[in-house]
Parts: sequence; structure tokens; C-alpha cells
Amino acid sequence: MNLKVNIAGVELSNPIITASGTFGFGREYGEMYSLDELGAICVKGLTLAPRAGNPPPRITETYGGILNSVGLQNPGVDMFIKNEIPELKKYTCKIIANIAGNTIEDYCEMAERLSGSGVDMLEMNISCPNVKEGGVAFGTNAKTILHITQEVKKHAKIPVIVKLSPNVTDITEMAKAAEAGGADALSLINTLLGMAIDIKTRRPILANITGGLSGPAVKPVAVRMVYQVAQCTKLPIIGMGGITNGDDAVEFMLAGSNAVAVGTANFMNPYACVSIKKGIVDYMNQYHIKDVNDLVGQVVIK
Amino acid sequence: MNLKVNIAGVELSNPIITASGTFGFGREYGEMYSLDELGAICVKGLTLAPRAGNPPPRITETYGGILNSVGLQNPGVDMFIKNEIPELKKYTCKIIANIAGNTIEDYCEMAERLSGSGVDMLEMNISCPNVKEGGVAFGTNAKTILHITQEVKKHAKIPVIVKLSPNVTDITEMAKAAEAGGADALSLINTLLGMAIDIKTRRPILANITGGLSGPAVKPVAVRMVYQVAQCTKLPIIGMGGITNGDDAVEFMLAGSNAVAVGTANFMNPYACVSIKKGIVDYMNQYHIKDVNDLVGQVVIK
Amino acid sequence: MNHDVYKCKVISKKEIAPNIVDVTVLCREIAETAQPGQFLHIKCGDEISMPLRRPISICDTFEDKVRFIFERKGRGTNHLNLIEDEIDILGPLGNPFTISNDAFCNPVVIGGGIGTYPLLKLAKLLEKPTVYLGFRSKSQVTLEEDFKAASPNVTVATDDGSYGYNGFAIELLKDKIKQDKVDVIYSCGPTPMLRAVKELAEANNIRCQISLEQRMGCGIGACLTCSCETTSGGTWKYKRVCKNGPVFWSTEVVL
Amino acid sequence: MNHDVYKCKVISKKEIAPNIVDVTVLCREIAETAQPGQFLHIKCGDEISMPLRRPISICDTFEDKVRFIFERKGRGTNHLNLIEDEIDILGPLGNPFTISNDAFCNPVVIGGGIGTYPLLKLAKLLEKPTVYLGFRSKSQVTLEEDFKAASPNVTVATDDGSYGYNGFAIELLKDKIKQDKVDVIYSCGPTPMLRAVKELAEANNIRCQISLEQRMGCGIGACLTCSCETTSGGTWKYKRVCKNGPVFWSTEVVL
Ligand SMILES: Cc1cc2nc3c(=O)[nH]c(=O)nc-3n(C[C@H](O)[C@H](O)[C@H](O)COP(=O)(O)OP(=O)(O)OC[C@H]3O[C@@H](n4cnc5c(N)ncnc54)[C@H](O)[C@@H]3O)c2cc1C
Ligand SMILES: Cc1cc2nc3c(=O)[nH]c(=O)nc-3n(C[C@H](O)[C@H](O)[C@H](O)COP(=O)(O)OP(=O)(O)OC[C@H]3O[C@@H](n4cnc5c(N)ncnc54)[C@H](O)[C@@H]3O)c2cc1C
Ligand SMILES: Cc1cc2nc3c(=O)[nH]c(=O)nc-3n(C[C@H](O)[C@H](O)[C@H](O)COP(=O)(O)O)c2cc1C
Ligand SMILES: Cc1cc2nc3c(=O)[nH]c(=O)nc-3n(C[C@H](O)[C@H](O)[C@H](O)COP(=O)(O)O)c2cc1C
Ligand code: FES
Ligand code: FES
Repeated sequence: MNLKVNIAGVELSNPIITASGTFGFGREYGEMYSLDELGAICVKGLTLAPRAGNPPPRITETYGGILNSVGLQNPGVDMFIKNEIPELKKYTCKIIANIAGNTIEDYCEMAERLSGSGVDMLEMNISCPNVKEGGVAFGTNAKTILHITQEVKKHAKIPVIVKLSPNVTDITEMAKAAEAGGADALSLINTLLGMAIDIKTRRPILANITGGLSGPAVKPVAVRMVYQVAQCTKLPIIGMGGITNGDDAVEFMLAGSNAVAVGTANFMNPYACVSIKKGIVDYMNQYHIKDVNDLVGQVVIK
Repeated sequence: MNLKVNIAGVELSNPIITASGTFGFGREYGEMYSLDELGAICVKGLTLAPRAGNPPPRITETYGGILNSVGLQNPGVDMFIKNEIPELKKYTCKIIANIAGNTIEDYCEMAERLSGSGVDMLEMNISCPNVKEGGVAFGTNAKTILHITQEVKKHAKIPVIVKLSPNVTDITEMAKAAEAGGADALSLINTLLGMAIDIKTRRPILANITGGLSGPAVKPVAVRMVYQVAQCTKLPIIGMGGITNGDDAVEFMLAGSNAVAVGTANFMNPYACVSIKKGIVDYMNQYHIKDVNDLVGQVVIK
Repeated sequence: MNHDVYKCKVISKKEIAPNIVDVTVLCREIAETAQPGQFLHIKCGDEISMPLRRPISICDTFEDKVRFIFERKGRGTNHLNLIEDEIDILGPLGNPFTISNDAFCNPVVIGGGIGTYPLLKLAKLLEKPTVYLGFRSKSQVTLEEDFKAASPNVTVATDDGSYGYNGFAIELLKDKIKQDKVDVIYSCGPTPMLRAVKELAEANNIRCQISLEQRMGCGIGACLTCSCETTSGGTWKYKRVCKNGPVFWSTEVVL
Repeated sequence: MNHDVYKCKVISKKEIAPNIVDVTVLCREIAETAQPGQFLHIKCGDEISMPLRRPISICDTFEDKVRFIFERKGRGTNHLNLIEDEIDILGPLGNPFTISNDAFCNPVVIGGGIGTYPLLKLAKLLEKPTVYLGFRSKSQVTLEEDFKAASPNVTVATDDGSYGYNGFAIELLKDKIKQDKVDVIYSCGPTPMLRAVKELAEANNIRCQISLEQRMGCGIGACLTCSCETTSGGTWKYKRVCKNGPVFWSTEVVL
């Protein structure tokens, strides 16, 4: 049975990737199981300078999902390179650096610094709903996506993944813009903008007022977007949004994902990535599928 | 205790409205409890000519939500006026006619025909994701919303509610366009476009491939949009999207809804509207609130 | 209205074949009004996690008891299998089979798999119907004794020949029609079987009722999600399985 | 790593005050390594409906048993209350209280409401600590006997005076500090109480540890959702309650 997948020339031992921001830099989950189990680890969103993030509370549960408003708390790209990459290099899993900037120059600068650092791919987070400047503002306009992708590509010496926001009228426009800008792969979806109010105190539960919705609740939106994007671009796709078990992962692959990322599911089950990988294998055994790539985009539309 | 709310000059005995398409023309649920319990009933989406709707399957459950792709099956506006209004007129609850057209002329024509028919308000469904022509195409572009609202207002002699689609980059733009076009009230949200694939057959579960996501899963997105819209328009708001219990309804009112609509929740609990109304009363008793209108928009942002 | 939501105490529950669970609950209201072919709309989990009920046929009723049998298939039925005390049921729903023993002297009842369950109460009410029950294989055979208690003319068929007649139940029906007079056929089962039954019945001018399945929302006729295609075509093309069915005349519907 | 996910058999469960549930589960791994102040991250429902675990303090451990006490507050804890057989627990997590009996000769333990539970095991390990337990009213008073078994110096206070000392526990602490030497204060409870304890301790130059609460995602330090504000400010302003806490030195954090 083959579980290897290839994303823009980078070979992953299996299609399971950790979703940025839910897995830190791998240290904590790495205490629980070997990160060699993973195809790749996509690390917490990085910015050029260190960031404190948003005030707490930063998370709450909703029906079948969660809202978060971490706001890109991170030690900055240089500290990441210095302290985290050497740790991650102990494992065979590939490293994806998720980067977010306030300006286009920020992204380019980070792409430069990270290119020789040992990370295997860059993921441009142009869709974070929890910061005021940059972030989602870049990701909801096709022209900006085209431009920022072109610029970053000039500086990146490793493959660039553009991470798309679901908070748009037409996801295919955004995907096509990223493709036209030279993106090597796409990942989707980031979180949907949501809000929850505590009816006892009448205050928003999150100090940031709004937050990003993820988890099982968003899965149908994510599957639809992956399907739509797969129809309109040739780029490899990393699908995510609510994947909780092997069946969910298979559904994303049938919709057109070449690999899948697991985020919120890690919180309930720290071994989620391992058990989702096993679930894919079980499905492949049951349906006599030899190569996991044979699932990609195989949804049957009659 | 006062439960009466006023939407664009129409007085509802309480803030509970049935969400269009989930309650038919009231006949079936009317067998289970008196429709006098409701503030208003918003009927199944109407079109000028009768419509067959989409092929089955038209519904499936997702994690914490459902997808539907009914596609506006309905007997046409004239049959509705002839057969359904007299039945609905037996009750004290107000009648909202939900209308959807292929063209702007369709909407105007329906507005004309329904204006003298005994319905109390019109709800313009410019956000149905399950039909090819019209529907969502109108609802995702601010200019079109402005124009279509202006036109319909010329023909409607009763208040016009514009129902907004959540499948947009910026809901406030759409709300402001409807307000500028002369809308008397806004309702939101319609369903989020989603998809589910049966991994056994590898086919989309819905014959229509995609469908509209509703139910508890979408609540945080809906609350956020109601809150955003309440900040940017002066129009009364009918909030909906995943309301399942009294607490949910209170949350929508705090976010800025003057009334709430209940859709998917009816399916699990046919008495959902009655029990949600009771839940609001319980909350008001607990927090010593005399007038339900005192909840509207009272979320505290410090 | 003859349906409502009831909290029904579970009296007995057992697995009668792999993944097939036989349940009896207490509910006088449903037991006293239910007719063969009607169904229950069952809450299988909490309304947040699972916003939809699951439609399950009424298998039998006696006094204040209602029996239904379900296959553990997905999230809903797996969860239903865990409920030990009280089940929340909306019912009885839908149109029953038309029984008119005067006109329909020689009835045949033919069911396949889980489609056999809605036919038991029907078989009990008919006069010595001919009953054909088809299953994939011996381990799946269920309710044989119950049907035999209802009629002396019961034949079980298995696709793989591991029990009873070796082949599809439809073959038994074909032979029967060739040899005997059949006034009416009642059927429930997988779509390929229903399609064959419908064709056979119509080719031989036999009245035939079939019970259909469709994914459902409300279960009571309000949401228009449970459509089946009818022969009327045009804008009236779709009917509601929950309200206009689940039992239809074979000539009404397109399969 | 000294934490993992365990399926823990429920040995006993009882409501010890209105909506307060006292649970003991079997788990040798946690019981043997847990230290006072650490917490458990508990799965309260299925992962689809409730994607987040709930953090609950370890109240006590003995041999292979772990005791925790929770208040039924919302969806999660209400659901947890229904689990009778086996609970899925991630733990033990977080930093414990610092116990150093040499330097801290005269310890005071002060807790309020549900904040009293994480202090029991601590009180047991300290040498005759002075313990102040505050509750809203008599009906809420819990664990009094357990604390009294751990130390002879236990005083219960109720806000409404319906039991024990009439007033806030913080008043008792104020008096104590005036009269006696206090080397260290350990506290857990509602934020206004912690704020008062912190102020009092710092005004009197007493070392003080407080246990904080925050909404959590992963519980192990990876997701950065459980922040509290620290006195360091700048870009290192926020620390993780799950990993750097829940126990902090009062001088480390801003309340
Ligand atoms: C009128 C009627 C009578 C039925 N009687 C019986 C019976 O007596 N015994 C029995 O075992 N089964 C019966 N079924 C089928 C039963 O409803 C499905 O097996 C069940 O809904 C599956 O739910 P699940 O959550 O376990 O499966 P999943 O596949 O996880 O369900 C996902 C969603 O699809 C719906 N769904 C899936 N399959 C079907 C189906 N075949 N029909 C309708 N909805 C479906 C579910 O209700 C749910 O909303 C009947 C169906 C209908 C319409
Ligand atoms: C380190 C730590 C130890 C705790 N120890 C105990 C204990 O021993 N006994 C006890 O009764 N309670 C304790 N709590 C509080 C307990 O975690 C909450 O009461 C519980 O999470 C509420 O969940 P719910 O679903 O019932 O409530 P809901 O309000 O419905 O919860 C909604 C969401 O908010 C989170 N949440 C709500 N209140 C809190 C809170 N105070 N702290 C953290 N998350 C919260 C929930 O976990 C959930 O994700 C502790 C909290 C922390 C952080
Ligand atoms: C707590 C949290 C933090 C996140 N931080 C980031 C981030 O820093 N960068 C990013 O691109 N996405 C971030 N995301 C989004 C996830 O990577 C992912 O796109 C989203 O959660 C959907 O997947 P899921 O439903 O499996 O969680 C974060 C999500 C969560 C829940
Ligand atoms: C089965 C079904 C049919 C619907 N039909 C319509 C419709 O005809 N017109 C319309 O404006 N909205 C329609 N909707 C959307 C609902 O009115 C409502 O906006 C949405 O379902 C969100 O509310 P809920 O989560 O409470 O269901 C339909 C929803 C469902 C589930
Ligand atoms: S399920 Fe709603 S109409 Fe049939
Ligand atoms: S809960 Fe994830 S870092 Fe604390």
C-alpha cells in the first residue's frame, strides 16, 4: 500500500499534515507520539517580529465547532529558525512554515529568511481572521492575492502554498488568482469568521469579539470549497476543515485534496492525526485501494 | 411581560418566526399546535410559476447541521394566494411571503400580486443557493441588491424584508445596499453553500451536488453577521441560523435581532418554536426583563 | 392529527442478526392508531449533534406496544442502539398499505432485507397471503417465524442459496404469477427489487403497492426534502415520501 | 512526558451539594504521578458535538484512585454528569503548587467555591496549614471534613453567614496576617478573591501562589488559547495557563 503523496515536489510519507496553529511547533504532541507518524507538520503562524497575540479569552466551544482568536502569538521568524527548526529536523516529517505579515514586504522578508533554513515549504497565511492588519484583508481580494503571491514567489526558494480564506463570495476566483501568481500549492480552508455571546454576562465570549470557526461544524463548507477549487485549478490541494476521523479525510481526498490537514480534532484526541491516518488505511483496505493518490478527486459526478 | 415586537410597522405577538422552507405553509405543524403561538410564519419560497424543485436526495445530515437542496419546489404564487392564504388567515400570526425569482421582473410581479392578498410582509429571497438562475446570484453583489430592492419597493404595498446570503465576503456591504434600496427590514442568514460525499459510493450525497448548510453548526457565523449588520444599519433584523433553544434566541437578540426565525430545529423537535418561545420567557424571568425588546442589540462591548 | 411526539419506554431490545436490532417500546397512542406500512421518525441523539430524526418502519403493534427493527448503519442507528431507557418517537407517520380483502383476494407480499420489516403487520392483517422474503444469506434471515405465524404460505430465499430458495425472491414471484391468480402485490426492499416487482406487476396488470425510502427532514410533509419522482411529470413531478408515501401504487412513481 | 490519555473506570460518583458532583476514578498512572494543583482534561461528550475537553482540577489521589469534583455548569459538565462507566481523561497536566516545607513554615491555604477542590491534596501534603474555605452559603459548603482531617486549623466562611464565619474568607486571611507570621499563601477561587489575596500578599511581602482558570483548547501547551496576562509585558505578555500554570506566583501575573 502506498501512502506517499507529493505536494509541489516535496514528498510526504503520508497525507496527514497538522493544521497551523493547532500543533504549536510540534514539541507538545511530539511528547505523546513520534512526529515521524506525520506527513508534515505545519507550524504555528509566524510573523517577522514576535507577537503577543490577542487578550484572553481566546477560545470557546460552539455547537460542533470552536471559535478561536489567538491572533498569531509567536516568537517571530528568527527565534523559530534558531530554536524550533533544529528540534523539528530530528524527525522525518516535512516542515511547513506558516507565515503572516502586516505588509507584502513582511511576507517577502520571511520567505527569504526561511528559504535556506531547513523548512520544506512555505504556507502563506493570507486568511487569518484574528488580526487587524494584513491577514484576512489580503486573502479576500483576488487582485491582492495575485500580487502578493507573485512577490513572495520572487523571494522564496522553496515551494509556496497559498492558504485560502473561506470568508469570500467566490473561492474559485481566489484560487485562480493564487495559481496565476505562481503558487505551487493551495491549502484551504482557514477559519470562518464567527461570534458567540455569553447570555449571562451579555459580553462576547472572546475578548476579541469575533473569532475563527473550525471543527466538525465547518466540514461541509470546506469540502464544497475543495471540490470547487479542484475543478478550476491544477495545483495540488491540502484540504482541511473539521476532519475528525479517517472517513472525513477520505471525503476530502475524493473532493480533490492531495493531502489533508488536521486541526481542531487534535484538541479532543491528542492522537487524532495517528488515528486519522489509520482510518485512511482501513478504508483503503476495505475498498482494495493500493495507492492513496488514487482517491484524489475521484468523486463521481454523473 | 411584553413579548410583542414590531418589524417595519407590523406587530408580532412574539419574536418567533418560522424560517422559510422548513415549515411549508404551516398546515403540517398547524396540526400539532396552534399557529397562534407564533409571531409570524414565513412560508416556503414562492416563485411566479410553479416549480418542481431539484431531484432527490435533497437532504443529508452533517456534523451539527444539515444540507438541503430542495430547489424551491412550490405551487407558484397564484396557487399560494388561492389555497394557502385563507387557511393561514385563520390564525393571528402574521404571514410573511418568501419570494424568489429568475428575473427582477419576477420579483416585482410577485410583489404586486401578493400586496393585496392578505400577507403582511414580503421576504425577498435573493440568497437561495440551490437554484441556478436568480437566487444567490442576486444576493452576492451589492449593486444588484440595491437595484432589485429599489425595483421591488416600487411594486410592493407592504413592508419588504431583504434576506441576505452568508456566502459573501462582506455582509455589511450587502446590508447597506438593501437599506439604500429602501428595504424595510433585513433577515439573515440564509444557508451556507456546502457539500457532502458518500465515501462508499463516491458520489455527492445530494443529487444537486451542493446544498445549503443550516442548523446548530452555522450559529456562530450567523450571530457574527447579525452583530455586524446591526452595527451598520438602522433596519429591524430578523436573525436566524441554528437557533435550537431559548438561549440561542436570546443570543441572537443580544447581537441585534428584533425577531428570530427557527428552521432546522423544527425537524428534530416539531414543537421547537413553542419551546424556544418558552425559553426566552424563562430567561426574561430569570433576569427580570419586562420587555423582550430590551434585549435587542444589548451585547456589551467594553 | 393522529401523530405526535412520544417518549416511549424501551421494553425489550435484542440483536436478532448481525447489526439488526429488534426493539419493542411502550406507546399506547401509536400502537392503537398505527397501520401497516406507516413509519416512526426517531430521535437517535442530541439535537445539536444530530439535527435529523431517522425514519424506521413500524414492524408490528399489539395492545400498547410498538415493535420496530433497524439495521445499524451509520451515526444515527449506531447511537439509537445505545439508548436503553426511553426513545423519543414522532409517529405514526405516512400512508399505510391499502388493504381491501374483497377486491384483493390473492395477495402476494414480497420483501427484501430490511424491507421485510414493514410487511409483518401487513401479512398479519391479510388473509393467508403468499409471502416471499429475500435475504443476502442465511445469517441475515430474520422474522421467518413471525411471518410463518401470520400465514402458511411463507417462502424464504437467499441470494447465495445458504438458506431456503436459492436465488432472488423476485424469481418466486415470477413463477407464482405464471401459475396462480395474483390480485395484488405488496412490496418493500432495495430499489432494484422494487423496480423488478413494479415491472412484473405492470406487465401482468396486477395492482401493486411499494414502499419507498428517502432521506427526510421533518417527516410530516412540511419541508419537501423527501421527494420521489412520480409519473405525473412537469411541475408536479415530485411527491413527498413521508406524507404522500412511503407506500405508493407502483404506477404512480418512477424508480 | 508524564501525561497521557486514559480510559478511567468510574468507581464512585455522588452529588455532594446542589450541582456539585464528586467523582473517583481508577487510574494508577495519574494517581502515582499527580501533584497538587495539577489538572485533568476531560472528554465530556462525543468529539463531534463537543470538540473541546473540560479542565477539572485533581482534588485528591490515593493509590490507584483519582478524585475530582466538578460543578454542573453548562453543556460539558452536564454531560459529564451522565457518564457512568468510563471517563476519557488526559492528564495529569500543568504545573503544581510549589511545596517546600523548609522555607515555608507557616502556610495558609485559602480557597473559594469550586476553587477549594484543587487545594485538598495540597493541604494534606503541607504541615498543619491554616486553611480558609469560603462559600456563598451553607448549602454550598463541601469537603469540610476532608480538610479537617488534613489539618487542625480549618475555618469555613460563608458570604451570607449561614455557616461558620460570617463574611469573606479574605477577611480571615487579613486578620491572620495581622496576628501571625505567614510565610506562604496558596490560593484558588474566583478572580475577585484571587485579586484580593494577591494584593494582600504583595503588600505584606508574603510569597503567594495562585491557581488560575482559563478557557482551553489542547490543554498541553500547543494551541496558545489559554493565555493569562503576565507582568512581563511586551511581546511575552501572555503565558499559557495549561502549561506555564495553572499555578503561578502572584507576582508573575496581572489579574
Ligand atoms: C419510510 C422509511 C422506513 C424505513 N424503515 C426502516 C426499517 O424499518 N429498518 C431499517 O433498518 N431501516 C429503515 N429505513 C432506513 C433508515 O431510515 C436508515 O437506515 C437510517 O436513516 C440510517 O441512519 P444512520 O444515521 O444510521 O445512517 P447514515 O448513513 O449515517 O445517515 C445519514 C443521513 O442519511 C439518512 N439516511 C441514510 N440512509 C437512509 C435511508 N435508506 N432512508 C432514509 N434516510 C436515510 C439518515 O436518516 C441520516 O439523516 C427506513 C427508511 C424510510 C425512509
Ligand atoms: C485549570 C482549571 C481547573 C479547573 N478545576 C475545576 C474543578 O475542579 N471543578 C470545577 O467545577 N471546575 C473547574 N474548572 C472550571 C471548569 O473547567 C468549567 O466549569 C467547565 O469547563 C465548564 O464547562 P461547561 O461545558 O459545563 O460550561 P460552558 O460554560 O457551557 O462551557 C463552554 C466552554 O467554555 C469553557 N469554560 C467555561 N467556563 C470555564 C472556566 N471557568 N474555566 C475554563 N474553561 C471554561 C468550557 O470548557 C467550554 O469549552 C477548572 C478550570 C481550569 C482552567
Ligand atoms: C487555535 C487555532 C489557531 C490557529 N492558528 C492558525 C495560524 O496561526 N495560521 C493559520 O494559517 N491558520 C490557523 N488556524 C486555522 C487552522 O490551521 C485550520 O485552517 C482551521 O482550524 C480548519 O481546520 P480544523 O477544522 O481541522 O481545525 C488556527 C486554528 C485554530 C483552531
Ligand atoms: C429544507 C430547507 C428549505 C429552505 N427553503 C428556503 C426557502 O425556500 N427560502 C428561503 O429564503 N430560505 C430557505 N431556507 C433557509 C432557511 O429559511 C434559513 O435561512 C436557514 O435554514 C437557517 O436557519 P436554521 O439554521 O434555523 O435552519 C431553507 C432551509 C431548509 C433547511
Ligand atoms: S421529510 Fe419533510 S416533507 Fe417529507
Ligand atoms: S490550552 Fe492549548 S496552549 Fe493551553
